[in-house]
Amino acid sequence: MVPTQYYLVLSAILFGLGAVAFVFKRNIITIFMSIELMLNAVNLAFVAFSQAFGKVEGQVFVLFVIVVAAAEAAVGLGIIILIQRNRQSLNIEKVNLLKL
Amino acid sequence: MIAFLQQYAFWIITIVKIALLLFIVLTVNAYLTWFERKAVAHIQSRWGPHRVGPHGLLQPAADGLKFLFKEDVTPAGVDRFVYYLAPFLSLMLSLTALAVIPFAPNPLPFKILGEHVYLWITNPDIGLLILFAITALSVYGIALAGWASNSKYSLMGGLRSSAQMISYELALTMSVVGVLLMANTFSLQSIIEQQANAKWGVGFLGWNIIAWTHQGLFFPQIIGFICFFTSAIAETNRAPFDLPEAESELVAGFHTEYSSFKFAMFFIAEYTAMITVSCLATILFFGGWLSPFASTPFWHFTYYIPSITLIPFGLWVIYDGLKYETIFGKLILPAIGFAMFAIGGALIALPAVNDYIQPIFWFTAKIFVFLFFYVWARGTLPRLRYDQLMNVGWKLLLPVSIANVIVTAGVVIARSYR
Amino acid sequence: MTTSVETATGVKKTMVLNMGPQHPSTHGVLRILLELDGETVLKAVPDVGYLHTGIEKSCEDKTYSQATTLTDRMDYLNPLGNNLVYALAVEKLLGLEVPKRAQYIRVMMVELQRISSHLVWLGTHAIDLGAMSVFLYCFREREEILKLFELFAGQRMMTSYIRIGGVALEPPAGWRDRVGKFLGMMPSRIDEYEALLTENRIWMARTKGVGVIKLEDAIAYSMTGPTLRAAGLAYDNRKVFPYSSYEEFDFSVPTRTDSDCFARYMLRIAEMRESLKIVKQAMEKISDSGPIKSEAAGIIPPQREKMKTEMEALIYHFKIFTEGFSPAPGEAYVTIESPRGELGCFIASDGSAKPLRCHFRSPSFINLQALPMIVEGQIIADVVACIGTIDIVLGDVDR
Amino acid sequence: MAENVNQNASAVVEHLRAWNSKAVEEVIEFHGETTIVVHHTLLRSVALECRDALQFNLLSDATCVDRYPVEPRFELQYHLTSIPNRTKIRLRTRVPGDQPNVDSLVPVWLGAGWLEREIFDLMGINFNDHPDLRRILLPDDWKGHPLRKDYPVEGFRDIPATYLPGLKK
Amino acid sequence: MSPVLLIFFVLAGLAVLGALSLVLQKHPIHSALSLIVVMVCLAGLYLLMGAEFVAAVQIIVYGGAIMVLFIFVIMLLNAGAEERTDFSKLAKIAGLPLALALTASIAAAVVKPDPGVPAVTQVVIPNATEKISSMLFNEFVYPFELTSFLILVAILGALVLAQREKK
Repeated sequence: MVPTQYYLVLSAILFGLGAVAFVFKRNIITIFMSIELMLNAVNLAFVAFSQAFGKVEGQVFVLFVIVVAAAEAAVGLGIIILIQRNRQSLNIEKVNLLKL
Repeated sequence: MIAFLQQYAFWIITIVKIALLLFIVLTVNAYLTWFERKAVAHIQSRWGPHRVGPHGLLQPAADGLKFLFKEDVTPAGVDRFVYYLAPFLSLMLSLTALAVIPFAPNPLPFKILGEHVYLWITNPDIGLLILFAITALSVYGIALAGWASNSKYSLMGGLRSSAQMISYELALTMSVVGVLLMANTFSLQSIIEQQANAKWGVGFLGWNIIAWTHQGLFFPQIIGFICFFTSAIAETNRAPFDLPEAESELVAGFHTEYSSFKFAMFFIAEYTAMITVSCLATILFFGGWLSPFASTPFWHFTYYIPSITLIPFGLWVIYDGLKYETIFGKLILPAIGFAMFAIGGALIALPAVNDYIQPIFWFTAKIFVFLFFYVWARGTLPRLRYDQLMNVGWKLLLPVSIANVIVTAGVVIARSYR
Repeated sequence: MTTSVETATGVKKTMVLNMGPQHPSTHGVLRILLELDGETVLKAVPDVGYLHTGIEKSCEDKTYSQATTLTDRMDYLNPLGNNLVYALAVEKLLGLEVPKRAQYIRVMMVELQRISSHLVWLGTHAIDLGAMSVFLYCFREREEILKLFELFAGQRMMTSYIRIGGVALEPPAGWRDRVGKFLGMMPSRIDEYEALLTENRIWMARTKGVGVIKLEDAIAYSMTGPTLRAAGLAYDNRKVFPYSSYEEFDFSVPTRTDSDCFARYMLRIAEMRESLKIVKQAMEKISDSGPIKSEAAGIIPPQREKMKTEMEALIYHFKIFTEGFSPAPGEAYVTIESPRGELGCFIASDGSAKPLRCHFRSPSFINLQALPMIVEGQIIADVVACIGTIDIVLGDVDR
Repeated sequence: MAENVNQNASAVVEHLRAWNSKAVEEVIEFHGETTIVVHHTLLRSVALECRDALQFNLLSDATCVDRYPVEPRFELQYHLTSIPNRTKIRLRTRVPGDQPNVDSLVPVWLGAGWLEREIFDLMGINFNDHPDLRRILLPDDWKGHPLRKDYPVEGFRDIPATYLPGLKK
Repeated sequence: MSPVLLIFFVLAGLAVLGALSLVLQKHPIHSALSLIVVMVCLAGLYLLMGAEFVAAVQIIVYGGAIMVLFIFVIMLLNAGAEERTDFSKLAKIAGLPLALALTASIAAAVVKPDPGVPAVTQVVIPNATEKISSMLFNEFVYPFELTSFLILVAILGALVLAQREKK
């Protein structure tokens, strides 16, 4: 039997690592992936609570999160392709048109 | 000692089953290559392998040895980790998929270590979903191989295959939803068992491809099956959808830069995927292990078909072996033939065993038909062009299979209101 | 060599793919530099010469009869046609008449060669598009033709059967049965290929509307043979400038108008059937006895029997094989219809025993230069189909 | 048939003479083939006239003969076919060996492209205005032009290149 | 230690390692592979908890579709290894401590024993898949339909974005 806290701690660690990756990585694709990692961490917490309370609502939310993640991936990767096409680089530093 | 064994009986039996299944599948794979080469050769009016062993029966062993001993070339500039990972991934995933396939309904007639032994590794309630999950992952092997090889042909093969497999996965999944709606379960075993209650007890009428059951529901899933099998051929990258490795355009596509055993891994993965898909087609549409005949006393003689087929076949092998050119063939073929003959006779004499092998026989027979279909298509059809392939997937198979889902849903609802 | 198109911003969006010289579907050692945008071909640059053997230079150092064997090696799918065009050119230079019987034998052999060449074409083209079985069927029948060549000439491919002034050997005993058997078998075999391909949906999808060549482009690029006829112009040297008594044969020149890969496929199938007709007529025309070489002292080697009895014959034999013969100074240019198009041979003589210049107009070489025009804008799988239907033989391209 | 071709060919010669009196330098008849010799500066205009006015729409072949040591040593041969009129003629032009330059016929017949590249490669004749004049059969770094008469049949092998004539290229 | 707990620790450890590797790898493909490892491990954890359906969906959608799309794009753009540039000073100095603080605070919040949360996460929900579907199509039917609309918009958006300008 696995205590609920274990899952939650794991979820927190994954979320934290996602946040670290989001801050430190320079490549847009990797940054995007770290967002997916954070979403996954949240999903884990959802499922853990769902199983702990014996209710399926948490899992339904997970499904919604996955759907949103899929939509986000489609649009986001489209944007990334555009960035690569226009800037010749995937480095986030180079996307600085709005920077003063 | 015994107590220890009994305590962990489940794990021990499972591990032994996995080892056995691996052994059987790899052997079958090897002989599937032999069968394919022979069948295609006869389609093309030539002999195929016939040098190593009688009728080339030892050719797979020779091929295997060759793959093992060939120089393993790693091209310059590859991404080593991914380059080595890709064939492993391919092979591992395609072998894993077999774990959820049930091969027969009944456990072995005797207990081992106090446990029933079923002819499957695991039989989860969401078997089909797990299969699709594994299929979904199997694109990585090919895509990564193409990327890591540092070759333009490989890269194009990898890109093609990832696009192709994602596209056809949709059609593949949608085409079985009709069956799922009718069966109302994800469990492969339950799907088979639901096909058992055929109209008038005539076995094959109950199969989902015809779906004429006692309840009066009559909605053949022929369209679903055609969509399923077409997408499955594309999903396994076989002719006429073998675009990722189209040898006339991309040399060998994603495995251009692979040699020796790493190439063999892709090869085994492809053939294992063929077997998995054939199993799935059999289970979903052709009643799995169910016999096509009625189970009334009049049709009881069909119970002897599995054993009786062995007898003439054994006799033919003896005859063929006696007039074979080489001494080895003259000795070994009649021995095999006699063994078949004897097993056939023994099976008739032992009704209990005969009953037990029924489901296994029908299951393998149906799988074999699909495997032959694969080979047949390869020997007959030209290859589609890449854009045409995508058009077939998105503009033909996907809408048709979605329409099939909608119509099936309507039929299922109509039944529930009656 | 500029192969990459850089856009105005200096941004490279394309990939250069080196197709060949070792590639399964370039039919030999052809190299094509393809500039790709995704799968679309933006630019194609063929690079030939990997099989260049300097046959034209070698001819200048051989006597006229010795050079015959070199011609076999040019277009290795059409050695008899190469022999024929060379022999016709030298005969024109010498003003030599060839006996009718030899002419008919030449026609029969060349037409058999055409069928075998088209079979190789069909097989390789089919396997390029993934139809593996057709390839092996075609080679099965080609094998029969090669056996016939072996029967006639003792050689399967490099026969050197057609010599200056006639043919090398008397037709062997029983040749009528063998050729007749082949003629009886072949039509049903062609039906077999058609059953596998012609109405196959995938085959049509792969070939229809692919690689269209407009008629005026085809003429401007000097394309000849099936490629030109598939564009709608019935230009066939056998009809327009008959040689070797082709005017006595009854056959038609099939044409198509759609000029795509499918049209060229259908056209070559039709040509095979026409060739069968010609072979049949030639068989009937060839008498059982008669000369197979023209009589020309000092040019055509005398018969073996005469050599043993006549001093003069022995001297001629010695002279022909040591110093050769010397045609009058002048030039001759002869074209015939090879399976790939107009095959020409230009020989310039300066009055010595060796040609001053011997040049072959090889149809593959000239047809191939239109490839960039055909494939640009198509996708990479179509490049394979287009190379296939232009029907190049790299031995012919590079010589 | 042969006579018919010849009649057409003589009509061609007459037409060309009428078109430009300097166009035809010489007419050679040999074994039923008509050769029209033109000056190499007039080559392209004669070819254009042949294509447009005389319907010689197919350039069958183009090649070159090296008559070393005769000067002008190079003889370019263009074999033209008129598909509508069923006529063949040969245009010939003589090019001097010291500066082998001649106008390219690619603007007239696109098919001349590779044929002229081949002549450039093997004979070393420069074609003005050729869109893509590179070696075609031989490697790009090949020295010499093998079909010239002063190039030995077996190639130069190990003979130091400086001792051989015609190797400046 | 019970087998279940052992499996948990193996999977959790792999997941953390994968996430770490996502941060540390230079090449985007390697990062993507690390992320796939994390996702597969999470699917394993879902199975361990008894949430079979979510586990399958996790692999099919995340593993089989979204991450394939990522890898496809990386291959398509032929993205090379990450280049190091001098990035924001704020992130350099404060990024790591802040991220660690975030992790710690979340962990602290969730680890604090809460009487409301059951201690053990392994309630077997009977007919979970059926319940999920009935909930999706009854209580959450409007959000569900909205998601399909969202997906449609996303598809169109991706199409518009990735399309080349016509000349």
